Amino acid sequence: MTKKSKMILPGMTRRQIVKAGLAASVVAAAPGYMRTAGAATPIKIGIPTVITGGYAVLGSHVMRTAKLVKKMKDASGGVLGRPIEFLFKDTQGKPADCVRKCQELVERDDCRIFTGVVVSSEARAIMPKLDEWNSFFISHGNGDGRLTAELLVPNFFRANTSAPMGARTLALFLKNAEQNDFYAIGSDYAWGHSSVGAFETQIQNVGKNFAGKVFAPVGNKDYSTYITKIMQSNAQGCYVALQGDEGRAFYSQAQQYGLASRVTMVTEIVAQANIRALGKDSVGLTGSSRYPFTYDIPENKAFVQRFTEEYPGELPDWSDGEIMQALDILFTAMEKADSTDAKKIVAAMEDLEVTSVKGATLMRKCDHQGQNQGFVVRVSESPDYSEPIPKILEIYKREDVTPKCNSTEYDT
Amino acid sequence: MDFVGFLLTQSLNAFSQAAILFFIACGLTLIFGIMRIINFAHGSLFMLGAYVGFSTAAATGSFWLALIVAPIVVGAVGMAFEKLFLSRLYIRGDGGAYLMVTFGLAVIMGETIRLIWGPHPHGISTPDMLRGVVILLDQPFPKYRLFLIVFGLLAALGTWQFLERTRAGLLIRAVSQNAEMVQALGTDVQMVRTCVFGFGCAMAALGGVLAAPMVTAFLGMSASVIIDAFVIVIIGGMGSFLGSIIGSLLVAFAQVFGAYYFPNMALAIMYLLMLVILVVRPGGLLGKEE
Amino acid sequence: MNWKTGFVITAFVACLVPLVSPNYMMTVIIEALIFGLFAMSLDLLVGYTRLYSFGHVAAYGLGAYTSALLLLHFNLPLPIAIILAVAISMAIATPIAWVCTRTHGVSFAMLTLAFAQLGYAILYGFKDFTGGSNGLAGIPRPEGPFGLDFFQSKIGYFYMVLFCLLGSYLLCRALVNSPFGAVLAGIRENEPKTAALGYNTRAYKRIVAIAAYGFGALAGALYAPFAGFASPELFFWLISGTVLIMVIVGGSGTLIGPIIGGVFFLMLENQLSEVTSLWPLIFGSIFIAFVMFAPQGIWGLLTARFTKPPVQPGSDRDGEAARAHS
Amino acid sequence: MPILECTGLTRRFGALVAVDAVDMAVEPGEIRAVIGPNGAGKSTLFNVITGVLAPSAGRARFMDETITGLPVEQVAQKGIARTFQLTHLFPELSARDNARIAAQARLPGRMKLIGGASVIAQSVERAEQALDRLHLSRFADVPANMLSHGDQRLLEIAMAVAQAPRLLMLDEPTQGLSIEETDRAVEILREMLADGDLTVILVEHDMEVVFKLAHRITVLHQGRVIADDVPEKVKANDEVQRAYLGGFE
Repeated sequence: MTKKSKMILPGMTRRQIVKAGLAASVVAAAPGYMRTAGAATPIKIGIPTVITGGYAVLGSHVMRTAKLVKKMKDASGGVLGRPIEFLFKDTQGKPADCVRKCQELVERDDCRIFTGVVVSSEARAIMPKLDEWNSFFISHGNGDGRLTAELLVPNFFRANTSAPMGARTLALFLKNAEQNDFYAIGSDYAWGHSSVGAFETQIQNVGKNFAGKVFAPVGNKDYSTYITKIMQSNAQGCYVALQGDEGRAFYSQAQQYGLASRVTMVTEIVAQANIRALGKDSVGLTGSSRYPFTYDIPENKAFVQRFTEEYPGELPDWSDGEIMQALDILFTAMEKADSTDAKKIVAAMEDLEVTSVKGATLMRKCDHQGQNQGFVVRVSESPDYSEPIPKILEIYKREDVTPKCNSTEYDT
Repeated sequence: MDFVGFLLTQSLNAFSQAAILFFIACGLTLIFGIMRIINFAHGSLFMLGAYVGFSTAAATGSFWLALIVAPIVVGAVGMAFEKLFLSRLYIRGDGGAYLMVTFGLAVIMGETIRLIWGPHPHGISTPDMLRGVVILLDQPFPKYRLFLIVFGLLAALGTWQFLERTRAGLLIRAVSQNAEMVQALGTDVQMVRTCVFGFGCAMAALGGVLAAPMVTAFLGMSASVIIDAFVIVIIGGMGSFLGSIIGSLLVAFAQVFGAYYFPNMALAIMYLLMLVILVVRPGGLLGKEE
Repeated sequence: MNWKTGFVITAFVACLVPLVSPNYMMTVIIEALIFGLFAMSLDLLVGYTRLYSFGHVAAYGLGAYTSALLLLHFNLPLPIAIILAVAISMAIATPIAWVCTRTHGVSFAMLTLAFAQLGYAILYGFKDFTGGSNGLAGIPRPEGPFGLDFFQSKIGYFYMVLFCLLGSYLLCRALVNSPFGAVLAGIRENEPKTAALGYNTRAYKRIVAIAAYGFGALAGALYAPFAGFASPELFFWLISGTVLIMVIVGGSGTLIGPIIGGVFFLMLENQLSEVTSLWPLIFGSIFIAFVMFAPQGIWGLLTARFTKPPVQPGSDRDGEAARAHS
Repeated sequence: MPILECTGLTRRFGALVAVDAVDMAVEPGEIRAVIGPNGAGKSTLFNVITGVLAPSAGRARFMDETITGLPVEQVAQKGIARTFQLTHLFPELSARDNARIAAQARLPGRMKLIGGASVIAQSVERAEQALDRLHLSRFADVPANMLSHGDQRLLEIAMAVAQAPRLLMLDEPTQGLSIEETDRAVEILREMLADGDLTVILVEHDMEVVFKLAHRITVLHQGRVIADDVPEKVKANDEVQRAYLGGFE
């Protein structure tokens, strides 16, 4: 009988079934051989990041800088006198994969320190598990304000500038701007809502008028309707919380509409990857920057120089700077705790102040949020670089930029 | 802005979006018409088009050259793939096989692009003559989008006339009606299939190049576009060329006006539209139920 | 009925897995089993009724979100929550099945896709309820009933999943070998004829669709509490495509094949992505290789040398047999 | 009283009247042939009676129940089994399974989701009897699409028989068969019908076949009944002669 004709009255031999049983057990066992062995002595740091898929660009920044950091640290005697081993795992930006990879890192490699998570829903998925895993997770780029407010868990710290902080920085910057009415467009996910929400309150705090807001679906590609809405609002300013692909799409199309000539746009994150892709169209773009590589302090200069030596033709993006700072803070805390144990690191990191590529940052005890300075930059052309670069317009004090403890709110 | 001006701008927005969607959808539907396969890789070919276009523009500095080179390259890739794999599957004629092969191709293509061009996005800047806006009812509207509308219109008319008037077009329609018959009449159906597949891929590539100045070329662009293309082809009717035009317009208008009036349900509207149409006409507007 | 012996042996072997496999493997193994169950549920439609569903992810996501919401808001005992989730999902699936089964072929595929995408869109529409793109995190695994709590440990959860998988397999097997299943085969082969014989084919299609949703929902309902979260990715249309591939790669219309396909590929992806970032290339190539060289699928390959070639009609009519073929 | 009674049954396709006010009464146990030149409306009549097509006018009563307007499957459930002009089978299933699905169609447990072993056993038994009656037992395990055309025609009849119908409607059972195949098929059919437990309506334009099998003949011409009588009378009927160009040599 053919396969199909068998379907009604399948008569299967014992041997077939046994075969299936064997097959199943083989499948179960096989990966054992493939497993990548990890040395015992080095300090293992898990980097479950996006290697393949849509967000790969952000993952690639994390990896290149992490590799650079390893070189530099190992050269200078490592951490706690031990070499560093980064374990890069591909999560494809999917929470499901992120949780699984972390679980494996914990159980197989006994690796209990994580950073480099790209997507905020990934961060959300693993945070509730940190305690069970007795693991430590320091965010280098997850923006959702609530991660250090209502969603905070003990073994989590955030080194980077959060969405509300970015919005706050811009609000402070716009305080004395001539524009009075502001509209806001954000991406329809956690980070976008967090940013726009914060901007809405902040801009009103500084005595401006908030003209309205709109959220574009994740992965939206045609922004014409939203541009129309912005123009209809008759606001003189527009706050843009769109990242990566969405940000580029918006700015390309806004440029085609000549939107900039009618509305002053300020953006949540100025990213070098976008500047490069947009080319000369990006010139004049103003916004807050989580990390402008042009920040002129010795710690940063050294990093940028080392970085450009290592990766000729590349410039550090915001995520390069943020992962760099996150790792600096992590290592300092380890040295201070003289341990790699999660609990000890947490204790050591509370109220720890570290001066890294973004200047002095204080890891607040009360809500584990890193107090970062706020940078406002404008994209400009420069004789020293082949592509436009962010020129720093203003730097705001970390106390003014960081929200109240366990909150996304500010006093004034 | 006054309501008329608003309607005009929004409609033009929709038309320009429809133009890009059409380039992907018409290839998809023609391919389905001829070989009864749903080409999962179509989005990746669209993406490949954008990247090839970028490289061409970067090398020559000419957007227009990119518009010519990308379709040729991608069309060739498509034809090669059809010859190498799909052509061996027709005798089997089971949908699953096509699904897997094209799905596999989509995965491979996405990865190959990442390896060749890297994970970073690449922009194609709007050609200078298409920069800036024209004022319609004192609303600014981008020249580039007007260009898209015109270009899309010409492409649609051209393809339609080609299918209706030319002998080759007649042949294509004949094959989609009854391949065996055409074969029996001594025409090389396999050749027709290869060409149509290549043509479909070339159209997708065109769409990719045209989209690049508005969204830049990036790794995620395939997944976001293929699903829209599916919806369009289904709404219009699988295999119906005119259907793909109507579908593109419907979807574009649904998205543009939906996003305006129901921003929270922007995603859902397109699928609601698709549901309603499928429930009323299971074969799509101009299609016959398979 | 020697398949029973085989089943027992396989089940026994499976029960030993936690003893032989290192603990860190269990996570991926459990997820693989869940995915295998999901793939098998689709096989009811694809393999036995030749209804290609392009939106089967809806079943998975529905199960995951319902169980997640039940556990988060009502703190029900885990088994109860899962059973309820399946029931609710099937209830929701009923009207969907009713609409989709009016059609067949490509139209069916696309209608299912439309419903799945609608679900995906709705997740974003009702953020307060579904958490939008954040999804729902911190899903508990409350103990009970009768103080049962073995499933709170990972090994325990493995056995619960295994139990569900084996149980579902037996149910599905009984279903496709029942008189009902025979009619499904009829519909698969020639629907008009089946109707002409006196069967109300739509009713049968409706029932099998709801059943497929039920088993798919079970897979989702098992996943959410295990991972501890549910996010829109569980509703993403690409998963529908992937699971369809798993069914075909495993060998559609065999139930066992799709299970193997699902388990095999989830583990393969996980392990490959460990060793190389080129894994998607290898993955895609495997798909194509299977279509080209092993259309019968994994299970087909495994069993090929055991199944006898079809009995040929008497030699006197071989010519006609050939003609009947062409 | 007649088992099937058609009164004024009419089916129009636009201007064309395919079946035109057909009155026909078939008695239990009778073997009725419906003949007529191509396009006379024979198959259309079949399709109207079995619910494949809705009638434009008139009605068909079966066992004192009106069956016009019922969907196909319900007509079948009343006990009317039919074959199609173009063979309709389950190509990849074995002959046994083909017949088995047919046999199961009117068993109470046909919708059993789980188990139903007794239903299966019963239907398998019936299926094998049916195959035996049409001399197909040796092909029981052969997939239908591997059978010769002739055996495929017979298999479809076997399926109809397996349905245990009160009325069996055969649409050109010998269509497309070679002379030898036809003779063989007719032998098998005659033997099968000899038991006399079946009422049969048979569409056929091979006169040989008709006169070998039929008790009574209805002649259709351009949708209308022009004769309804025993074979000998029909043979003699001039109008039939005229309608049938060439007549019966």
